[in-house]
Amino acid sequence: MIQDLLISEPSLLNATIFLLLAVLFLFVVLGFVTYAILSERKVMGLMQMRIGPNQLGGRWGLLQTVADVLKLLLKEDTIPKLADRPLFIIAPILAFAPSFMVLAVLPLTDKLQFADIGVGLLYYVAISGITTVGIVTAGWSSNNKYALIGGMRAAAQMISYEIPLVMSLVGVVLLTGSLNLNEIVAAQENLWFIVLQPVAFLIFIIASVAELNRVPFDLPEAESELVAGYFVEYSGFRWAMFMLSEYVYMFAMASLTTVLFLGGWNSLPFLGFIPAAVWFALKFSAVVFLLIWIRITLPRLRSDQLMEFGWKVLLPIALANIMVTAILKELFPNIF
Amino acid sequence: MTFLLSVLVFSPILGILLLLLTSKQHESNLKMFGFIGTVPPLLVSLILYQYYASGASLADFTIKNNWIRFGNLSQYDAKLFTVDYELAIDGFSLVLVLMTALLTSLAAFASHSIKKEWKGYFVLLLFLEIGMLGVFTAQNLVLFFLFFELTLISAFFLVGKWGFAEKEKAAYSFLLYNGIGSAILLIVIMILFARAGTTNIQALTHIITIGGVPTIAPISATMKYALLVGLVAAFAIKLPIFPMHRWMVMVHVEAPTPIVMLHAGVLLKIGAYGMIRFGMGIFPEQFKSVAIYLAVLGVINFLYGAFMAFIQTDFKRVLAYSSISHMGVVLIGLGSLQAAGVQGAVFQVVSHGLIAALLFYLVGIIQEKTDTSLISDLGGLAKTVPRLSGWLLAGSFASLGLPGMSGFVSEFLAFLGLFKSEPWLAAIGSIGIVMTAVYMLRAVLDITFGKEKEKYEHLTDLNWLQQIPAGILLLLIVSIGVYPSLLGEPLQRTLDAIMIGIGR
Amino acid sequence: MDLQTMLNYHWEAMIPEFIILGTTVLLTLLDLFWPPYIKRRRLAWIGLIGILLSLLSLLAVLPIEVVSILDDSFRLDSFAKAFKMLLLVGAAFVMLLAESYEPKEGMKEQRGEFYYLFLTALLGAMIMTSSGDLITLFIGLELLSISSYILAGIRKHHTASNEAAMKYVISGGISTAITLFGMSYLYGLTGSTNLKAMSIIMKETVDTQFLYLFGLAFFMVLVGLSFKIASAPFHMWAPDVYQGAPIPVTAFLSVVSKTAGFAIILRILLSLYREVWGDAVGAFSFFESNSIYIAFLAGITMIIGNVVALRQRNLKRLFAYSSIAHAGYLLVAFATLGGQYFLFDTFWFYLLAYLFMNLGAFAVIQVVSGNTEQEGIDMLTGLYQRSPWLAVAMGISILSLAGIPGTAGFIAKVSIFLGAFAVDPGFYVLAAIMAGTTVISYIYYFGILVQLFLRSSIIQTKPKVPAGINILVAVCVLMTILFGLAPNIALDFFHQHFGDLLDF
Amino acid sequence: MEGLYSYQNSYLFVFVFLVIGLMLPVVALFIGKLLRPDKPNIIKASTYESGIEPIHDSRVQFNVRYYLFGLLFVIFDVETVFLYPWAVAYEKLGIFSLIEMLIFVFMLGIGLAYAWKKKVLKWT
Amino acid sequence: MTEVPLSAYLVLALVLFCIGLYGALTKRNTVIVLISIELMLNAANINFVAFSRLGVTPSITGQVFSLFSITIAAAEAAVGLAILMALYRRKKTVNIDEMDTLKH
Repeated sequence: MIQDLLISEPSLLNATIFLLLAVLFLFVVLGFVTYAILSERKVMGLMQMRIGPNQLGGRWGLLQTVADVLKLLLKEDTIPKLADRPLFIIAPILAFAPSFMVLAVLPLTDKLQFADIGVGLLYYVAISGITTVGIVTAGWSSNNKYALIGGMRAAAQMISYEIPLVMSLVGVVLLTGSLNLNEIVAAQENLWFIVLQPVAFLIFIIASVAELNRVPFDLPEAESELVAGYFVEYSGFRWAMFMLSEYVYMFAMASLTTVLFLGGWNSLPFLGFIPAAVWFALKFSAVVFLLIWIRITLPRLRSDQLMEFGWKVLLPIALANIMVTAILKELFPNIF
Repeated sequence: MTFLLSVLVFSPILGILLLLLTSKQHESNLKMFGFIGTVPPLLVSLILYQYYASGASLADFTIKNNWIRFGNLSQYDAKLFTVDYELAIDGFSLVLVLMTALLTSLAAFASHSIKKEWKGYFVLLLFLEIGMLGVFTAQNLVLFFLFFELTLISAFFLVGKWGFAEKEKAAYSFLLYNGIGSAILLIVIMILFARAGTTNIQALTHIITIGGVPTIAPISATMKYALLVGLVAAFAIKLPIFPMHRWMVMVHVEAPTPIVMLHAGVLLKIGAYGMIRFGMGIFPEQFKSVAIYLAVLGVINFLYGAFMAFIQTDFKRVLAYSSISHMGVVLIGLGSLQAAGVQGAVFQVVSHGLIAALLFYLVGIIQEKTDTSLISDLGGLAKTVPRLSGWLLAGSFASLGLPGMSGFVSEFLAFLGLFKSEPWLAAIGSIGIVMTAVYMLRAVLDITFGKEKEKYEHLTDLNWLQQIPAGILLLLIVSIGVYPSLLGEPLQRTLDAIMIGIGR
Repeated sequence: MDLQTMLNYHWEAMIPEFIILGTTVLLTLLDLFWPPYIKRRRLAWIGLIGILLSLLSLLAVLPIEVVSILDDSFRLDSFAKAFKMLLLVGAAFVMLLAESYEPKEGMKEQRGEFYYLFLTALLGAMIMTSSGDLITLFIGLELLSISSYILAGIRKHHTASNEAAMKYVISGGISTAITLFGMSYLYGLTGSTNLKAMSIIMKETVDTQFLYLFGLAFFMVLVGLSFKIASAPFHMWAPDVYQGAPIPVTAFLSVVSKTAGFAIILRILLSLYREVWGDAVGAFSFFESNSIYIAFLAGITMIIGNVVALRQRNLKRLFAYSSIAHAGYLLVAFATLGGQYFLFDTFWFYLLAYLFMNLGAFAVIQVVSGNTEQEGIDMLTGLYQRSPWLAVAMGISILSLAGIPGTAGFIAKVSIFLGAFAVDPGFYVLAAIMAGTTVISYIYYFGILVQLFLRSSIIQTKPKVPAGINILVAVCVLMTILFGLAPNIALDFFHQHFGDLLDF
Repeated sequence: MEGLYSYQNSYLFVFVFLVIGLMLPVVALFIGKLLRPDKPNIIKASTYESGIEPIHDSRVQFNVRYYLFGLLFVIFDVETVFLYPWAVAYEKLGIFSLIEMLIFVFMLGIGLAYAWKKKVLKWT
Repeated sequence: MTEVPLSAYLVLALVLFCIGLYGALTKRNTVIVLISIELMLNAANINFVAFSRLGVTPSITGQVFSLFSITIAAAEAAVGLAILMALYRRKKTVNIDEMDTLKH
């Protein structure tokens, strides 16, 4: 359906349909976030031999997150006297909007993709960078030392890991010769890129965890040092926006990982009868699980370890990966 | 034989090398080498004169070598936009070269009064000599300009370092006025060069009188006038012509004696030389129409100089203004456009060179002995230093144009010329002759026979060594005065050429 | 593109660049991995060897015909060779200068960078001279600029140096933006960034609107590049930057950077606009109808540079204004297009002469100011007594800067004048301004000479002259005089190896 | 035409997503405003500093490291801009571009080594 | 929906350029001046890209050029900021007017 719409002449009607579709999708994403948080808590609990949320919504605690959200909605909204008011208000929006915008280009299945733009990958990278600005704005406008330090750390970390992230993608682009995400998926019909680009995959996962500000790279919001990092002054739904954007990014990253390295909606050999959407969902869930798993397993890094790891280990490896891929492609044009 | 001119111009380099190899502490050695350095040019110029006197053609000495070629236009004409290294000499230059070489030797001789940094002094003096000799022998404008600027630079330092109290100021005003003059000159030269493709004087004369070179942009008639005016203006500053004379007075007062000798004797003459050689030589047609203005300027200069000399209290200033006045005579002669007048102008160039050198030499000695050159401070020197006073009187007579001395011949001829062409102007101008006599005698008589001053009672008179320069100069002055052909003969051919050029 | 095609390229055309690039990389790595006890000054010698090797390789590629590689974006034509030679020679001298640069503070950590940033800047300049495409041209320009920004501020702990760099970045950034904006129009109007292709399209354009836009783009590019050569009214940065930057950097800016600036101006503007029409009917060429504006820029630059220089007491500042003035002189040559015949040789020779005379002067300034951080004009007072050799060297450099005959500076100026007058109508006013400002420049140039020779110093210490600087000064002075007296050594070399840059 | 429509529609989608991304926080906050209590007092509005009175301005001067990393990021990120077109067009360009890019990445590597050796990458 | 005309881009670029120039010449804060310079450079980039698609003879070179100029602008900004930092540490100001060590 979307495909047909996309090739029809743009009109106001189209725009309205798009809007409705996008709102629909928004609710899907919000639903994902709700249950991602729940599952995260649940998985964490199970791995730590606890039970996890089990009160609201049956023994699985299915309504726990919903209740949390409602609580946030009812919470009083305070803005510190010394804060830079306009910036303080803009910051959560600035952080959230890009996270949702990047979803527009992700191909979920061969049918289900909203915007099919030629430079999808570049679009993702470019737009996701804006979030950093929102975070720094939040940290700065709060006029609070913890917030400022948190914001600066976040910025430093995000820009540091952005480079290996972006560079690891070059390997994938080299293999497909396109920045279009659909074409990248199509190129993995026979062989997933995780096989051809294992190094890139590793870098990408590590860097994306850092980009998501998740453990072990969650220094910007390190509770024990910085109370709550850049959003220490935020409360209620403003605070929720930051959390929301984090989890939406998790959705986006997991999708992107699936698309780039796990063959997207492509099925495993001989299993083509299973619908593409299911394949995508399976891979996607696996990545989300991986992210949660990492969070539980690994301890938080020190700030200097974090930065030096990014620049001194990931970046050179990423550079080397690019060159090795290019050379291999030159030497074995059939495989690569 | 062609090498002789190169040797003439560049032989002072020998002296420079000698000086550079000498330690800067050895005063007597330095002074000796400095003097020795000036001897080779003198000898060479005498040899040249000897050749000339024995009837050889001066054209044989012409030297011409490829030097600079601008642009890459050889496909049109191999000589286009080239500047050659070309030196030549004719009677006029020969006389001036002789005078230059002689005066430089005398100046070097008179340099015993220099008190410090002899090494630098003599090196610069010899550079100055190269410049002066080059100016008079250069056959193209660029080369001329090169030597011209060489004299400028070396004179700047000589005045600025070894002069009297206000030396730096004097040096600066010398530099600026002459700088402006040379800038104008450079523009004129460059226009000629750019439009004619050459700066050789003969070639230029040919091109200007016949018409432009077809390959390059033309030289319009208006431009010819503009160029001539530019040339005259440039040389007028050097000469100097009122109102551009202030620098020259300053230099004459502040510069060290030997340099004033050279400056008054030779450097000022470059202006006259340039006007005659390039103004009249290259632009004869145009020169005819501006001649009258030159004559008027000449008369003004003559009278103004005389008047100013009359009211000065400092003997050096008197002499400085007298130089201005006498340079007016040159203009008068040139402006007359008569053979006699031009001859007079040329005579004046040489004659004033000798006379001024003599007078400045003497005043330098006076100042050295008495520490002053104010007329009011001096007086009665005839009693204490009779020989000095005697030379001074003789010099002043020469200067005021006493018959039998060179000054008379030149002034007479110049005014003769002007009377022929512009009698009224000449009549006004001749007042100046009387004035000259008045101011000269007033000053000199005051100094020699005026009220005696006690403090000068123990002055020592000139010794025989000091009298040699004065003797040589006076001898020449008198010789020319008594026997003008001594000068007239070598000058004749040049004069003829000029007169043919302006069609008289 | 396969391996075969790649290897078939005439890579030898880029060897000079490759050598510089290689040297830069080598120096960077050595600086990083050498243990701290090895003196970083040794890097300068390696850099110098690199530059000399590059120069040698350039000489080796001199005979080859025009080579155009990488889609015509890199051209090795005579123009490129000629200017690269200047750049390399200049950079070699600057390297010598930098080797012995030893300020009191603020240079300890950055010594390594100091040397290889010169090389990256040089690389940028070299790319500029031989690029045939706007993109590479722009890259070269920025490589040079950005390296220079850092160089100007290389003394991290020195306020003046920081400030100079900041000002340089700001003005440089603005100029870059303006240039780029102009380039964007040029690209838009022609649809190409290749200079050859662009000029073909521009030649055929007759549409008035397009011609108007071409004019707009021309002036945007010119204004932007005027910053680089520091011509008025875009010169404001130069005095501050020259003063604040370390001396070798100042020398680099005034010699190499300026040469490159003129190279790019000639490259872009001439190759694009030489055959563009000035109006829709084709009565005038573009330059004919617009030369008045360039002439205006040139005039203002000369006046501002020379007049403001008069009241400078800081030597580096004074040289900044002097360098502005010289940019003005060169703009005269650009405005007049060298009278068609003399354009490239004028530029080349002028920049060559400027290189030697300016570097000679800067070397002396560096030695004299030593590590005292004082750069006032009084540092030179009485240098003649302390170190005659340095004083004479400085004196000759200054004389050449002033354009006194006998030095290379004179011949260079003569070429400009020739160009100004060889067309009809000549650029008389412009030439008059040039001559007039030259005379004004005498005041401050001779002011330095007065300090050097005529005054006696309070300081008695003899400056210590490192061997490298001695060689540098000797070569500079020698060349200044050699090219002044025998300019055809250079000019013939130019014509023989580069022709008239007809393959431009 | 279809290509063009698809192109325009795609960006229309992007725009729609942008609008929703901006609207969601606004709408949610508006709804929250209707529901939540609003009883501000001075204590609530003061800056949080672990429960004690805030001291000094919080906009303190920062460790220069942050800026250095910022600068480093600008350089490297922009350099990767060149890697993307190259990677896309790699198949068409062939070995020449490979060598070119090897040189380019080598230079980048030197830049990194430089920063490394100059202790720019060292946090603390 | 039709294509945006070339002139719109050109006017946009010109406006940006003028704002940038105005800012660069009048603002006293160095950071703002540097930002203004970026604005000017980006104005040129808009021109390049617009011409490259909608120009008289469209070609890809314009986009390539803009890529290069973006890179260079980044390098320039980096250098500018680095120098500003060095200066700030010594003078404790980013105001251009207070950079007055270098006066005759």
